[in-house]
Amino acid sequence: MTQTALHLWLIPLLPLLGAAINGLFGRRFSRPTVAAVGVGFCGAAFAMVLFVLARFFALSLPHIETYATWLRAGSFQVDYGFYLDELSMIMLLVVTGVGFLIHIYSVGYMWEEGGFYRFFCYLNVFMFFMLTLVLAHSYLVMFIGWEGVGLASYLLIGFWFTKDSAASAGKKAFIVNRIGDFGFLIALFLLIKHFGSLTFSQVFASISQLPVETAGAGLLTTIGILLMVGAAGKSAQIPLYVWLPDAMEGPTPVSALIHAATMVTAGVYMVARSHLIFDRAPMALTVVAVIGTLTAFYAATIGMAQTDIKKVLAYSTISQLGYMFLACGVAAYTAGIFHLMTHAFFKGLLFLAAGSVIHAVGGEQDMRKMGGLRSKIPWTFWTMTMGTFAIAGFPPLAGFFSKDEILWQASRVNMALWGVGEFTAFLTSFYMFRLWFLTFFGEYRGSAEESHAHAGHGAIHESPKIMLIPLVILAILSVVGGWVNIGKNFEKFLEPAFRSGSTAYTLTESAAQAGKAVGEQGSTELLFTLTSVLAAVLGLLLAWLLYKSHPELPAKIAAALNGLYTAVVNKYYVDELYAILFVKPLVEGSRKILWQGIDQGLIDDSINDMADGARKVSDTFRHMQSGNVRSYAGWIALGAAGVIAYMIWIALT
Amino acid sequence: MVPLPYYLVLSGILFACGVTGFLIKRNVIAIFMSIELMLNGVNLSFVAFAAHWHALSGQVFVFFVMVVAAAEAAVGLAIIIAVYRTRETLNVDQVNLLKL
Amino acid sequence: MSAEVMQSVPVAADYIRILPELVLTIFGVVVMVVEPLIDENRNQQTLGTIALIGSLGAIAASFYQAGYPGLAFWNMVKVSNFSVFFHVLVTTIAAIVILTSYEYMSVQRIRAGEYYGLILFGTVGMCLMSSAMELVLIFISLEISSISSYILAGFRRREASSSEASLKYFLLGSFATAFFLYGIAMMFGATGSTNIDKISQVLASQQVPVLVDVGIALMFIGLGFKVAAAPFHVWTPDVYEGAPAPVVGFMSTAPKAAVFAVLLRIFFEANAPGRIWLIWVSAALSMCLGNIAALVQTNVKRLLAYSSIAHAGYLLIAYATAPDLGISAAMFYTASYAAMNVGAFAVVSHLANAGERYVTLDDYAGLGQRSPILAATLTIFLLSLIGIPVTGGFFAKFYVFSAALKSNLVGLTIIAVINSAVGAYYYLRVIVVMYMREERESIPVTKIPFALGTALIISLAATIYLGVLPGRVLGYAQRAAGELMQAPASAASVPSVTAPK
Amino acid sequence: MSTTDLNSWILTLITFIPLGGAILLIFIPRRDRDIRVFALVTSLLAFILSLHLPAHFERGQSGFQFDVNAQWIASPNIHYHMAVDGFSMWLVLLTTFLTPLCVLISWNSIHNRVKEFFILLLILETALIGVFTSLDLFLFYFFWEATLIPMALLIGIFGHERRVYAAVKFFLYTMVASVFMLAAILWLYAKVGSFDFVMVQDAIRNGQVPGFATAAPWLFLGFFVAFAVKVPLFPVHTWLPDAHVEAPTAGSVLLAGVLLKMGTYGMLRFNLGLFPEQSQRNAPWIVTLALIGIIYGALVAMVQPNMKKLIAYSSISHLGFVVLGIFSFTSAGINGAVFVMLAHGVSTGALFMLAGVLHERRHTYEIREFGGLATPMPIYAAFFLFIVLSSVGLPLLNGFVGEFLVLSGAFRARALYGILGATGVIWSACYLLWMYQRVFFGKITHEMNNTLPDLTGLERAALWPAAVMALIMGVAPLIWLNAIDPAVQNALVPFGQLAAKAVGQ
Amino acid sequence: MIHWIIFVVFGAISVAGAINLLAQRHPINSALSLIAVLASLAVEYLLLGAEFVAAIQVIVYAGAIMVLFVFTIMLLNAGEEERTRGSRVAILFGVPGMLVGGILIAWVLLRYSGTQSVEAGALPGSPAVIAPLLFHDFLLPFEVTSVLILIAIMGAVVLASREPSPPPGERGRV
Repeated sequence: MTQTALHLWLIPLLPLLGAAINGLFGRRFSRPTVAAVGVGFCGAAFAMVLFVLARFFALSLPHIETYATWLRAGSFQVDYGFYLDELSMIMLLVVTGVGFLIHIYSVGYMWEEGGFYRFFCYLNVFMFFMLTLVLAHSYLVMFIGWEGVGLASYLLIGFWFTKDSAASAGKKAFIVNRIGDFGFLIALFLLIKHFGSLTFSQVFASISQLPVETAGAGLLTTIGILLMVGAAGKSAQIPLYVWLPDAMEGPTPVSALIHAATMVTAGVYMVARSHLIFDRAPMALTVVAVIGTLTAFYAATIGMAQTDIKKVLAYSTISQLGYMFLACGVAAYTAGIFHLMTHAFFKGLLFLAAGSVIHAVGGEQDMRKMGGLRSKIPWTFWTMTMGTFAIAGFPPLAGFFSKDEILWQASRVNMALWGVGEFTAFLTSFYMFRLWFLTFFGEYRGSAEESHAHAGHGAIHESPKIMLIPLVILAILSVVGGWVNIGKNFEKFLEPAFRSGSTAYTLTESAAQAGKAVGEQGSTELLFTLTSVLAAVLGLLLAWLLYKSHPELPAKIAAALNGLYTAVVNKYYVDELYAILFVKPLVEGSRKILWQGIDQGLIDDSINDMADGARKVSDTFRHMQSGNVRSYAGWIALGAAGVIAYMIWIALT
Repeated sequence: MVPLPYYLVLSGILFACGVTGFLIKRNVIAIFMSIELMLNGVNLSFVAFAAHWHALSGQVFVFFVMVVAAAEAAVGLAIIIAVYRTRETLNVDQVNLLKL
Repeated sequence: MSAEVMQSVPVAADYIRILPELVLTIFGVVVMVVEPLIDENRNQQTLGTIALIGSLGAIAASFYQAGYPGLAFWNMVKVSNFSVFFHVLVTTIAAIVILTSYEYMSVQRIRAGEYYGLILFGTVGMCLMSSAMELVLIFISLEISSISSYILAGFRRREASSSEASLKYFLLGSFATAFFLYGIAMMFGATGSTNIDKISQVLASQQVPVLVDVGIALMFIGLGFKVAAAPFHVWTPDVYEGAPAPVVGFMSTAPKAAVFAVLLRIFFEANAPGRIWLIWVSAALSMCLGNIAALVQTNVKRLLAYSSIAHAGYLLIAYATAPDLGISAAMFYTASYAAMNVGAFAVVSHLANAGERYVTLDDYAGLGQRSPILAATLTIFLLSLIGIPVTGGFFAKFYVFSAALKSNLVGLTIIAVINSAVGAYYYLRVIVVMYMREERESIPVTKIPFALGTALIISLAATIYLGVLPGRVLGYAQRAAGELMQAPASAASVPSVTAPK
Repeated sequence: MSTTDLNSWILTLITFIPLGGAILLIFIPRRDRDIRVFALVTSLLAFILSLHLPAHFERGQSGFQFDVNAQWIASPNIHYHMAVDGFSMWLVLLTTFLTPLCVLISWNSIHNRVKEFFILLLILETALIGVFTSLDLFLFYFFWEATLIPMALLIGIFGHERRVYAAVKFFLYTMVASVFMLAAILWLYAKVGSFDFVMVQDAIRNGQVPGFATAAPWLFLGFFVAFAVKVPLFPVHTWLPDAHVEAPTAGSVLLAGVLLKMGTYGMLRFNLGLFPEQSQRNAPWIVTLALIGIIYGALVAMVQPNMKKLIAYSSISHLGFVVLGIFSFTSAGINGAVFVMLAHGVSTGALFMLAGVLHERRHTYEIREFGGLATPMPIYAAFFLFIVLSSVGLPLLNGFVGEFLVLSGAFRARALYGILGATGVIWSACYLLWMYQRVFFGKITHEMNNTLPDLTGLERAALWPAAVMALIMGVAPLIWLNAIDPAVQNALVPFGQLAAKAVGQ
Repeated sequence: MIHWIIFVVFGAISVAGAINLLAQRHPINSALSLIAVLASLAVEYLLLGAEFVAAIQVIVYAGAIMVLFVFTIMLLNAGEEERTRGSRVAILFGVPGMLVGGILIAWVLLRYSGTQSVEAGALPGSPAVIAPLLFHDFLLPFEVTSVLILIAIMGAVVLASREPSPPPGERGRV
């Protein structure tokens, strides 16, 4: 298979090596060494990716490398192998690039923390699994990464394990992900059952023979929906998004890397990767689109009311992921991936900046206790501003292009999706600027001085260089990141990866083509663009109105629509709902009914009762031994009578 | 001309009396005597059968039974005496240390 | 008449054919003669040794005897592999029991002369039982063995319990004997003979008269009592509890073996008709009663008593099977049962200590620490009694059960199998107590004396040997069975019976 | 000697070296250290020898290998017949692999009656290996029973508070159950006249067994009951938690690691091997029980206040996977089942060792006694996490491979099976992570936990091999599957025929 | 005819004696009635021609053995037996069982043991004819009985002799 060996295996294995070194010996290393190892190996991976990129255009794609057989049972076999095409190339760049930056950033951010080596060990572990995920050449290898990143996030969320909230958050993340994986697994079983393999090339080869399941749900629809369940778990979509906000318990770089830039987008990547399946399952696509849109909107609404700077970003992440799924849902995978990339830039940036802010005010995360930091931490302010404008979708920043592309694609399929999308865009820009204003404008409302006692250094201060450099780089990226698609270059680049025998939206496609032909397409697209820009601006204005010019208004409004507001503030009580619906009944039921009821009550007791019964019988038998000779003679006589009677009866019959 | 069955039934009755005695008598010695009664019942049927078959071995058997009975009597009475020494009673209903 | 006059004196061969009995008798007499001649405190050992030599001589004699099969004393006894098998078995048991008794004697201060004498004489009776071809002789030898055991049971004369046991055993024993005798009478009445060969010829020739069935029934009552088969087992627990431990070891094995031999002769050689269901019920009853009643026993001797009832039940199964399988199975079972039971009681009697003070389960607590050797030994015997593989107990059960299966006694086999599972529980209890309970008050454990040690080793070796290489013994038993079946009336095979609905 | 004649001896050696060691041990003076060392050496020797098996095992080949077959007893016709195939070989290795670890982990935790302890341990090892190697039904039954006594004694003598109850319960459950197997074996012997597994199998396949058709259901049940109790399958599992909680660490390790596998191995070898038709007929309810076991075990495990009980119930859940796989009659399923056996042996064994480590320090398994342990004992926490992950079924660790194969097999057999079974993936995460959090995360609640010492050298020596093995099995399961697969295909042959028959009708 | 009368009369006596044995509460009376039974049985034996047996029946049984009984009774001066109700089983199961068994046997005997009669002295069992049997055919049993007797004597000695010993356990090793 391998025409020119690229040694793709090096890409994931380098970080793993780093992880191993730090994990095994890190405790004896000095912090610089640990940092060097952690960052170094990640950088090495990045370098390797660039090396691959250099060779990339010379390759015949997809470029597949298989190394060894992992497992085999009868005819079913899975190899260790990697799969390189445009899609995975993009993902590689994003993951290693952003990952590398965040590694650098972390050195500064985590410098004072205990378990420094652990942190970098985990980060590298994450890199390994994430890269495996994106490079996988078969669903099962992808599943390795899939589970692995889950593990990594579990470890990193629970990094400060002495905090119960952190520990629980980690567990929650892992278990919710597992629920998603359940769907994923079933999908895999279906694939195995019907295609006898999990290797992309083989699966897709056999799928491309199948027709589009226009009439109702068929095999592919089922698989698609199940995959979506998996994706929803990993990418925090309704109804499995609940873990992501809690995940903010982890250190901020982690939130940036895993819960914004890379891992959470794995779902999107997976859906995109399986586009052949979805292309043939319109119903599945619809499900994806709807879930994406709803999540986008829903998360945004919650985001508006959050006061924890990181929570806001978390919900915004969920919402942005919703956009990506929306894109996939309308079979505009390129748009999805495009947004994935830009989002990685600006959301990574936002998180890191937020981290820098938190760092500055000594661990304070409540925006109400911030404000007026603009002057105190200029670098952070300016980079964050970039991020904010980018995500809000102001041209010509990255977010603008990708989001615009998604909405445009959505509009061509279904205006409702577009409408919700637009509105969400407005909300997005609103809550982002809310955050912006609250954090950097007005006067400082916090009490950093005393809260600084523990952090150990003076008043509010700018973060060290090592943290600012990544910020700057990412800021630049989130400005220029969008330009790659000018003239649809990006799409053209990705397009071959999404070539497929047939598409669910052939009709709309053709319509679009027709539109193009007529030549009004340009104008319509422009119209849409204007709308989205308008939405962004509106958001900005509203935020300015509420949080800059009339800071007293929000309270009034909150009071005005009290019920709704509290509901939103409390995230619609979903966690509580889940607790009541699933967790409690499960735990209590298991304890009361299954364990104490059936296990101890029913089974064990019945056994013991049997034993007691035997003992009673035994006792009665014992009491036949009255100790009286005559009684014994009586028994014998009785027995004798029996024997005699029996024998005579035998003899006579 | 007494038919054979009559002898046999007579012996049977004696045997049954012996069994009954064992069941209802309390005095150890009396019980022992009932056993002797049973043996004698058996002896009678031996002799009767011997006559019936013209086989002397029956009578010889009776002879041996008597010897055995004698031996048993010696031992049995010795045992009874021994028990009496330890328990001061001949009533079997009261000889029930060993039970359950 | 004239023919008999021709050789009206027994020839040498005749004496060889009762050689073991002669040896035993002689030594018995010697013991009694020597006793008064030597002083009180040394006679224990000496007499014991004499008795031991006697029993060993008897074993040798039995082996020697094997070379002279055939009838003797005008069809009174018939030496065959069958009889030799039981001779060796019984005499060996006697030897082991004598070894076990050494210590016991001196601890319990029992009059050694009579004790050993009775054991030897009793053994004579048992030996004769296995070779006797004449109901008269069977009856007398049965009485010999019974009476000697009556007396032995009462040997701890200071304890009321002992003499009570003796009395109960005696009364019920003679009660049962009367039934047995009546049975013989019936057989005699039906066939006009008391010689087993003749009887079997008669039965083979003509259609079986009802009297025979009645006779069989009555004889079974008598013999069933001796082997402690339900419902004639009632005496067992009391007697075993009261009697001296070594004696229990003796009378729970040797006389049983002999009586089982007699049962074999009567049932198979005399080819008693319609016996299967009789056995079926009795066996099932014995197993269930024995095992279940043992569950809650706390007195080890009593517990073993119930276990012996249960084992009688297992053994009886063999009597309901086809002769060619059943006989050998039964013989093997008696042998291995003897080995493990004698061993078990040897341990018990050692632990019982003066006045048999320590015979309850609690006294066995922590034996694992106190004396690991004894505990381990007893454990092995108990495991064998459970029927764990590579112990004699397993193959004993195995042969019997598979014989039963081959004879389509599925129901009985299932009952038996379940029973052996139930039985496991109370044997296990003993093991558990020995190893897993801490002893409450410290109980003295004397070091194992040489004699007892040898006894234990022998029975242990036997148990294991029968468990690992049962081939030879079984082979011998099969040959013996074959000869037994050569008897005239053997042609008729057993009707196969299926389990009750 | 050359490998060829070693091949004919190897199994005997592996099986009886521990026994020999035990016997020698009897005569070694009671100096605990010597005894420990000797036990360690013996078990290591057995392990090294057992490595000969995979080294010279002809993969690709389906039949039995390292065959040794000699007449033992003429009547009944019992042979000393030992051999291994892909199934049993690895189980033998599992045993020999775990025993040295048990010796290490009990090095300091057993203070009194050390001698008895190691004697029993070694005897147990012999019995366990015997179960897997013996191909003569009688021999098998013997070893099967023989495992019972040392195990019961280990629990009963060296266990904790309610040890006697647990030991007796364990003994009786398995004893009573195995009696039915004995009955079945006897029946087979009575009809076939041989105990030899191969002969019996051929006789059955060639229909030379009179009255087999009518008896088959009962025979199947006879075997199945014995195995089901050992596994343990759902309604008859209650002996396991008690046994585990009371057993000493080494006991638990071998109990969970190997003893339970006897049951599943038995199902695989005898129920499938001798009664394919019956197996298929009974599969539905058996699978149902297995599924109940998976879910029920997990849920009950989740709410256990006692660490060892939790692990015990998790074993019930995992063994459910094995049974599910076996009775899916798919190559993936059975491959997976065998692999789960091995994986579970390693990871659960390790889990019990870890629990034991804690018990040694705090003399309790109560989860609420702990909390925040990651601070005082980081290395321990790391090991624990690693093992937890491996038994949660994280890819690249041993747990995943087997479960995945089993589930895909089950799914292939019947979608519902696969789906229900797959929920186990969620449950296992729930109970293990929850337990891990309660034990290691959060603030330290009990003073004494602040000063708990981290793993000692010995303990690490015991845990490293397990951890490494868990990794290797996860990354390169092929090493195992290569040998297992042919055996699986072999086992599946009759089912193919059955299917063909079904089609034919 | 005369046989009939003798048979009936002595049969009746024996049965009456047997019943009396049960009825009497003082063992001595029971013993006497047993003697009566034995004696009348001796007559029945004679009637059947078993002279030798009849003789020893009187000498050994009615004589020696019963003397032994009476002696014991005297020795232990056993009094009236009190009708303790120690055993329900014996009455509830034993007696009915006995009745069933007895009746069955009796019925079988009447029905199946042939109806031919035996005339008086059918089989003359004079010592002269018994002797060869006893000392030839039945030589072995005859000799073996000596062992039996021996045992009996030993037993009697062991059991009945007083224990001249210090309390137990004193010399018992521990």
